[in-house]
Amino acid sequence: SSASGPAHAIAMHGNPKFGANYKHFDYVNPLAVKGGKKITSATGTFDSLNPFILQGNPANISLIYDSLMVQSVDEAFTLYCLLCESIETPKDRSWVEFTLRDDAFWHDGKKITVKDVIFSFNILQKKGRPFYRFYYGSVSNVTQTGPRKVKFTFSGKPNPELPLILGDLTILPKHYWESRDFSKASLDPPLGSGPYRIFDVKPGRSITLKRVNNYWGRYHPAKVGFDNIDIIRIDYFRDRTVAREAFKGGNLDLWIENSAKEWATAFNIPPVRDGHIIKKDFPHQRTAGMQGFIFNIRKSLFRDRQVRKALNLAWDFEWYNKNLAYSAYSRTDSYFDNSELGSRGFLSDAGQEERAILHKYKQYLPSELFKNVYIPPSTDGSGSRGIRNNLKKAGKILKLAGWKIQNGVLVNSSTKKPFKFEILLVQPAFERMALPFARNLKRLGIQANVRIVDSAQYQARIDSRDFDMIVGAWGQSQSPGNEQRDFWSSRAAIEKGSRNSVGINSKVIDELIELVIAAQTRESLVQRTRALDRVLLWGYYVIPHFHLSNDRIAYWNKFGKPKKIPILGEATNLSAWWIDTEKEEELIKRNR
Amino acid sequence: MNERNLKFMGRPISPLTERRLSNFRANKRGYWSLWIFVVLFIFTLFAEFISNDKPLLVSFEENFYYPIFQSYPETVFGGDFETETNYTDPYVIELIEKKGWIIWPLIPYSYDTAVIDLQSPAPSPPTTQNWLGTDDQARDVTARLIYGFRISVLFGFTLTILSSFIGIISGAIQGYFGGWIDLLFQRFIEIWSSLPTLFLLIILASVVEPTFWLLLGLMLLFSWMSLVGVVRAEFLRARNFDYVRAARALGMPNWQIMFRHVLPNAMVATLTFLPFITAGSITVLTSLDFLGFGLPPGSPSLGEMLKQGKENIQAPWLGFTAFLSIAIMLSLMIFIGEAIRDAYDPRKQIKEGL
Amino acid sequence: MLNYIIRRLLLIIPTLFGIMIVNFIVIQTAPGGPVEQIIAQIQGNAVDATARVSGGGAELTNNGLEEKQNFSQTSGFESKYRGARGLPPELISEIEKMVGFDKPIHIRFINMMGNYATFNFGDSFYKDQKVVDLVLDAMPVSISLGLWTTLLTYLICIPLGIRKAIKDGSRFDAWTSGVIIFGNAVPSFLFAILLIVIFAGGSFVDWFPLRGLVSENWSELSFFRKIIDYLWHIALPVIALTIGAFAGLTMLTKNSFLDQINQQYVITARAKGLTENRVLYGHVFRNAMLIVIAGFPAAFIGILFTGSLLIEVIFSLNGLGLLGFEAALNRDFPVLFGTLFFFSLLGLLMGLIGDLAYMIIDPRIDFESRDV
Amino acid sequence: MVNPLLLVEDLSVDFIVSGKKIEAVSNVNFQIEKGETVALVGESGSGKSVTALSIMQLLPYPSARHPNGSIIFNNQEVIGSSQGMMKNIRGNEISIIFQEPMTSLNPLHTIEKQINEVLFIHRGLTKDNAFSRTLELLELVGLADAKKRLDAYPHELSGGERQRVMIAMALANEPKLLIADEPTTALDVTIQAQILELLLDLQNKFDMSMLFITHDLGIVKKMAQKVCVMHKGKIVESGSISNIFDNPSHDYTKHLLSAEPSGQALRPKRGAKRILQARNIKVWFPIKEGLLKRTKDYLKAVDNISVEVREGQTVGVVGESGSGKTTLGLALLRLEKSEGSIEFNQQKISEIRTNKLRQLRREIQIVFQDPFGSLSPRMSVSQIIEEGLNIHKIASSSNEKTDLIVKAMEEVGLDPDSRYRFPHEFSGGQRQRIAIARAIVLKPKFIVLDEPTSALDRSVQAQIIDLLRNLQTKHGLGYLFISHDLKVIRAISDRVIVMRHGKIIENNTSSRIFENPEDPYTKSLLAAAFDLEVIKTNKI
Ligand SMILES: Nc1ncnc2c1ncn2[C@@H]1O[C@H](COP(=O)(O)OP(=O)(O)OP(=O)(O)O)[C@@H](O)[C@H]1O
Ligand SMILES: Nc1ncnc2c1ncn2[C@@H]1O[C@H](COP(=O)(O)OP(=O)(O)OP(=O)(O)O)[C@@H](O)[C@H]1O
Ligand SMILES: [Mg+2]
Ligand SMILES: [Mg+2]
Repeated sequence: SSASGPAHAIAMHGNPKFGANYKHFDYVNPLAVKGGKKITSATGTFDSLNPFILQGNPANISLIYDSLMVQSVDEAFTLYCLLCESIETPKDRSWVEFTLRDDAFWHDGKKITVKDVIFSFNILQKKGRPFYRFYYGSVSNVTQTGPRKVKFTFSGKPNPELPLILGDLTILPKHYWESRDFSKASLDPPLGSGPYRIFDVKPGRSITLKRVNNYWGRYHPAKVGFDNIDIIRIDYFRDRTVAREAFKGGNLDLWIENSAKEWATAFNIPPVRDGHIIKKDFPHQRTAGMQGFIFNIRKSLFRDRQVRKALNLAWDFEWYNKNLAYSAYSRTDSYFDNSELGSRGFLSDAGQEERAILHKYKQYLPSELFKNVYIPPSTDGSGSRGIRNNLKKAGKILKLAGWKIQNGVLVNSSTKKPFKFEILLVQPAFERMALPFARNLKRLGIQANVRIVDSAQYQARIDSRDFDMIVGAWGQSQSPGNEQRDFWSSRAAIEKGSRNSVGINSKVIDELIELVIAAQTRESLVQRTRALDRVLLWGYYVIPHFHLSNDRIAYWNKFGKPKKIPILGEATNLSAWWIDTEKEEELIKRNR
Repeated sequence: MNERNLKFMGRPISPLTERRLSNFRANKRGYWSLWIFVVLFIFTLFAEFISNDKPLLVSFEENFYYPIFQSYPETVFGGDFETETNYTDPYVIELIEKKGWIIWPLIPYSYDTAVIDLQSPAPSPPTTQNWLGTDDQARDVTARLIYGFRISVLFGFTLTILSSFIGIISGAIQGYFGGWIDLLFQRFIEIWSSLPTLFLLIILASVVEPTFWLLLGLMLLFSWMSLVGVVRAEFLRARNFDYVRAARALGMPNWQIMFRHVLPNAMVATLTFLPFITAGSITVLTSLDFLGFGLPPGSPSLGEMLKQGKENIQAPWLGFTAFLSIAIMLSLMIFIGEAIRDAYDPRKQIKEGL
Repeated sequence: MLNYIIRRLLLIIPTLFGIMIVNFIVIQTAPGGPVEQIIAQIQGNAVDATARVSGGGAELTNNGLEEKQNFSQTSGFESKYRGARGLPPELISEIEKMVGFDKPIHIRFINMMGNYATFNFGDSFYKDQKVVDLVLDAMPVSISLGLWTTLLTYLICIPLGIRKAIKDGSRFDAWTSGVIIFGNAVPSFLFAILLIVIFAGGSFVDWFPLRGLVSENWSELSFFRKIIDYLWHIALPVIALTIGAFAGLTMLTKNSFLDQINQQYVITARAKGLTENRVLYGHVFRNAMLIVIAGFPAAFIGILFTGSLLIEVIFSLNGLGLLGFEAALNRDFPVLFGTLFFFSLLGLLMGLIGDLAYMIIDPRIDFESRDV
Repeated sequence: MVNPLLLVEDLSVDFIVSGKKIEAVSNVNFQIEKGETVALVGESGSGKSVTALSIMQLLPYPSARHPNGSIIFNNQEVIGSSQGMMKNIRGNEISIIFQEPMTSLNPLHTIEKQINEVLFIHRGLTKDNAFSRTLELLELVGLADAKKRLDAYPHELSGGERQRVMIAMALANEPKLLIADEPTTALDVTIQAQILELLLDLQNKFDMSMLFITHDLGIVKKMAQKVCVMHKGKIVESGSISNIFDNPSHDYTKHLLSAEPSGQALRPKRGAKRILQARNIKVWFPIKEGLLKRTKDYLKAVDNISVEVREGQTVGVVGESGSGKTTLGLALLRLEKSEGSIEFNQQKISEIRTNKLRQLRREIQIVFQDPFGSLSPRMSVSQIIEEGLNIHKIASSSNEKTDLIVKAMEEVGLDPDSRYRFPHEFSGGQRQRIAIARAIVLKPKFIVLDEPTSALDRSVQAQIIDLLRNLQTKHGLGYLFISHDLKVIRAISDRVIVMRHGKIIENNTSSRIFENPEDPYTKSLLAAAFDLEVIKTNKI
């Protein structure tokens, strides 16, 4: 609840899972052994240790910093105080006040103070990545309100997310940066306060972090059980294949796979068979968001919902998944899939608020929404009969929508223009989805050309909305908020560079978005989001792809890990892992 | 005079040509390579009849159909769609075979046919059905190889021929005339070669979709320069030879001296490089693919196959097929090139006795 | 002669100018400039330049945890989505100003050329480094690759080509042709991956390092160990680069030799009682090698800054190939034009050196016009 | 009994050209004793050079074969012997002076390097020692300013100079056997005398044997003890000098002995038009130095020379080797850059554009001193001769062209059947005739003939001279005839120019020059030419 007094934590909706006297999170092992060394990898390169600015290619050094609060990965969106002792915010969340701890120190022994907080906020806004500027754009005022108190006041529309966003603020040492230029990328290890400090930097190659022994927060409940490994080295590889080989060869300790194909084929090696490498799918409940073929409904071709519906029938997910993706994926059937936020089943079975909201807009919404369950078209995966039936259906829909076949080509009955469009891609990997799709469309008499362009050109075309169809995605958090405006609102539809690439321009959706943002409780948020989800789904704005509800992690068998997998998944909780010396010993024995 | 009046296509072959031919033939490797190459190429020219997802002949209800030549809507065979029949669909096959029969090409896939009934996810290994396996989009590698070979060879050849033509001419002009012509032309080439190909491609790609001919044209804009340097060098040297002076004394026009006297004696580098330029043009297509500026997605090319080979090292048949076919093609061309060299070498010493 | 050199040197100036202006125009007309690139980066849409060559293979855009590790500093995994919002126009104009796009194109060009004239090549848009430093940083890798590859190819190809010429048509000739042609047909990137999988990965043996030019602890090694370490590191990349380079040069050598080997002066040399090797290397060599040797500077330059992009990516080496490529795709204009300028200059000088090499190799060669 | 130094028994050589066998030498027998000189004379194309090359095993094997025969040198069989053995023999025990010095030197090595090399490998001399020896050799062969020329490349030397480099190279190691294949064809008589003297000298000193191939019977008489006469690949007659010269038995020998350049030079008709008039021709070659090749000085190859040739007139050019004759010839045809004015048929060609000049080229032809170099190596002879016809569109049908080609070849005494062969498959003399055929087939008005008969035996030579004269009579041709062979000059020239050091030192009618020379150099030249004894007394 939006507590009116100072609190140890803040949840977006509802109450924090862990009470004020919690000793540690339940997804860690408080007795985890400290020590050992872990080598992981990153793709690309780095030439900067300042990740807050636009310039440079920064290394991932988040572990050397603390933020005001930390997020629990076992909850939708709840932050627990770390640098702050308590957080206070009024019911309408129009401001937030943090009281800092007295016992937090920089690695150089200086105390972390309110000055540092204000400095961090200001400098990120002034010189940080442009993103911070609107991230913190609604903050109208920052003031020190006590020796250990700092208050952020918000302006504009109320946004219950803002206090949490500020809780996420990374605190930077003022005394350190005052004598340095924050806007310049640099490879000098900066001063931090977090559980690790930078031990060694080999520009572009690796960065080594070392655990701070007397880290001020080591007994802090939000830190107990975390940061167990003494030395963490991150090796940078330009090429993922090579990095994978490095892992397989024992040069890396842990590997998170992003390719279904590799996951299925690249790990058939002795260490995996012998159990020296554990290769495992860790289920998670992170909201999957939506990836799919996105229609640009600004184009007359796709303005007709029926046409979009028909095209939906032409993508054969099951065949793709079975034949090209090692059956690794699940079909996405919601914009908020893999979480409670996604709508499901008949509307009649849905929650009360969800039903009420949708019935209010009944006249503007397709009747199917009220009658049917949204299920993306599916096939038997044979590539033959199933898709044939779907295509037949699609053909009928198109005919009704005013299209007919002439000399084997689908043409508009009135304008006689052929049905022809372009699928614009930036990642070659999507070719594997787009080409089979285009082939199926051909049987409908539709000519779909697949184009791959470079990213700058892609961006230019997306920004100027000069495309028919792309493959795009909207990530979603556990707790949708005002980003939904950017995704679906009619204002965003005309805004340059917004994420409303579809061009959705619907009053209903605009209003639903506002409802989502204004939701007061988790329950209400869930219901409102589901309502929004339904409207989006039945609008056939995209041809949904698929998602993965596992983290694919492979690691050399030397880690101990907490028993519980948090909601947001094991991959978010790797810092709670520790080195199990016994197992490590065994590995070393094996290598001899 | 004991003229042996040999004729070729009605035209007499001069004894010199005959001598060259026999020199050519004497190089067994090159001679056979030529034959193999010609056979392969002609074979792939008829790719549509060898590897296609459309039958050669369909008999249905006592009527004959020729799907390769003509498009028949599925409704003809009692199916559902008014668009062209997809003959790979088991449903369609069933429909037809109920009332007729189908004669398939040797390989019942085209380059863009997805094999729908794979045993294992694509890229699937070679089987009796897919001799060289499938690629990562479930397309038959054999079919793609045949079509890819054709596209690549056509591309490579056209590009090589055109670019060496231009390259030789400009190198020859520079080297032969020297002076300001050379000086200015060289500067022009320097500026020209600095043109950012990548960006031109981006510009081009933003205006039109790259096609075979467009890419060919674009590559041609730059590829001709690869030969200029060596040809120029050879001409710079050869223009000092006495026989050039002799030709000049005969009143031979410069261009004739260049091409009748200097060029034949300055062909070493050119002839050596030609096969490599051809092979290179094939891989140029690949590098364009890498950048996403290649032939339209889905087009079969050896380069695309190589790229897949790289991305799917767990499926070695992909990289291997592409690599082997490029290697074999390159070998054939180099051997042919050697035989041509022999044919034009006046001092070629033929080993066979009488 | 001296005149010629002076003339050539002077011509470098307008040539360079021409190169710069042509490139400037073309690159600026290409759709998508640094502004779009930065916007794409802010929005998280940018695809890493090297992803195209290194191929991620990921089927999902928003699943990559790694992607965020780079982007998001904050602890949560969702900040990217939270931050998603349209870009205010002020920001765009700010970015434009940052990259100098608030001025018209001709002014930008004039400014740039003015700076170049004073050897000021500016700073990268994205990296806080001088272009000159970036280039210098990339030099060790490029020179290592370029030098060893060129040396190795020339040292192997020339003797091999000569042997092949002598044994033209023999079995030796046939099988070596086969080997080098196959080597040539192996795409270097595929071969590199293969080398890694076989010699430096988890699947077979693990004999060679995977990345970099030297070990992490290089600075602590003794001089001797340093050399070993260096060679150990460049072994695979150099092998991957050279394997394909043999064929062309070997065949060129062979054919040039065949062309010369029956000339009258070779008979004279034999008549002098020279050993076959001496005939070949002392007499035929220079006559046959005009192109081969004169091509050396260009070949070196070629490998130096274009030949090795993929190899650099695969072995995580930061060389000029990668630098240029990334600059091009990210539209990092200062780096792009700076490197272009630098290399054009180098290329022009090498061109001149190559031409002078012709003259030194063959004293009959000159560059005057022949109108007699 | 002591074995002869060289014993050639039953030697045959076949060439295989496009599958056909050409028998170049068949069953040749001869032997050379220590210190003896054997002369090999015979018709052009009779197999002399091939025989000589066989001894060195330098024929283009495997397209050349020895179906039978043996060559025993110093009791060792040479045919089919190992590389190692040949390496020791060549250049050390047997040296050869090639017939065509113009093409036989490595074009990219300085002459110093080329001579040094022989010394390095067989003598193991140090650089300094080799240097002084090289210098000494060059001075011995009469190369003026030898020290300065050490760094010269072959293309910077005149024909005679190159030949002398060749000779120096061959003599460097004082071989046991010297094979001299027409060693003096490009030399003026005085130098020739000097060289012959040198050879005799060496022979005396080191007991050197020689196989002397020449067309000049005077030289044979002077130098050799034995003569072998070759004809069509066979030795038709051999024996001591006196035997052969006094009692020739074979027809060909008789023919050879009787053939002397004869006949009277044609006088131009009175008031004949001037075909060519050149005034103040200058060709200065820059002498360059240093890495940057800055011009330091000039070599005045042709210095202010004026010539004129009338219709039907032959102007002979004689003079010291290296005196600028070839350069003058080239300059007149604008094949070498020059200063001064040149008029052809009242048309000033020294200034007209090259395009225009090209059309005139049909009328002005040249036979180069180095025929081998002037023939495109990848063209067959028929193509080479045909080329001019094509350029100037002389014959319309291909039959007509063939006829013209065949006729031209027959006229110069070549077998028309051989027209599909490449230049390198001919003998030196044959190549020379190809070059002549190429020039005359165009029916030009004016020809520069640069040593056109130097490689021809007297009989063929006579045939060529007659041919030239006939053409002259019929069509009123003008010739500029460069030669060292004063007999030939006398037989054909109406006027004679004597050159030395780039200048004309005497210019007069032929008869005046030959009967009444004024300049001392001319005198010595004539003396040397017509009386070889002079060399002993009158050295220059
Ligand atoms: N490489 C070759 N291939 C074919 N035939 C050749 C070759 N070399 C020489 N011949 C032929 O062999 C014959 C003898 O040639 P050779 O050079 O010995 O003549 P020669 O007596 O030296 O004549 P010349 O006095 O003209 O130099 C000639 O008819 C010539 O055509
Ligand atoms: N390209 C050149 N560069 C420098 N010097 C040259 C060049 N060509 C000729 N010469 C020199 O010019 C002089 C005249 O040469 P040219 O060839 O005209 O002599 P030549 O009278 O024909 O002699 P020969 O009778 O020996 O053929 C010679 O000393 C020669 O070394
Ligand atoms: Mg001869
Ligand atoms: Mg001369």
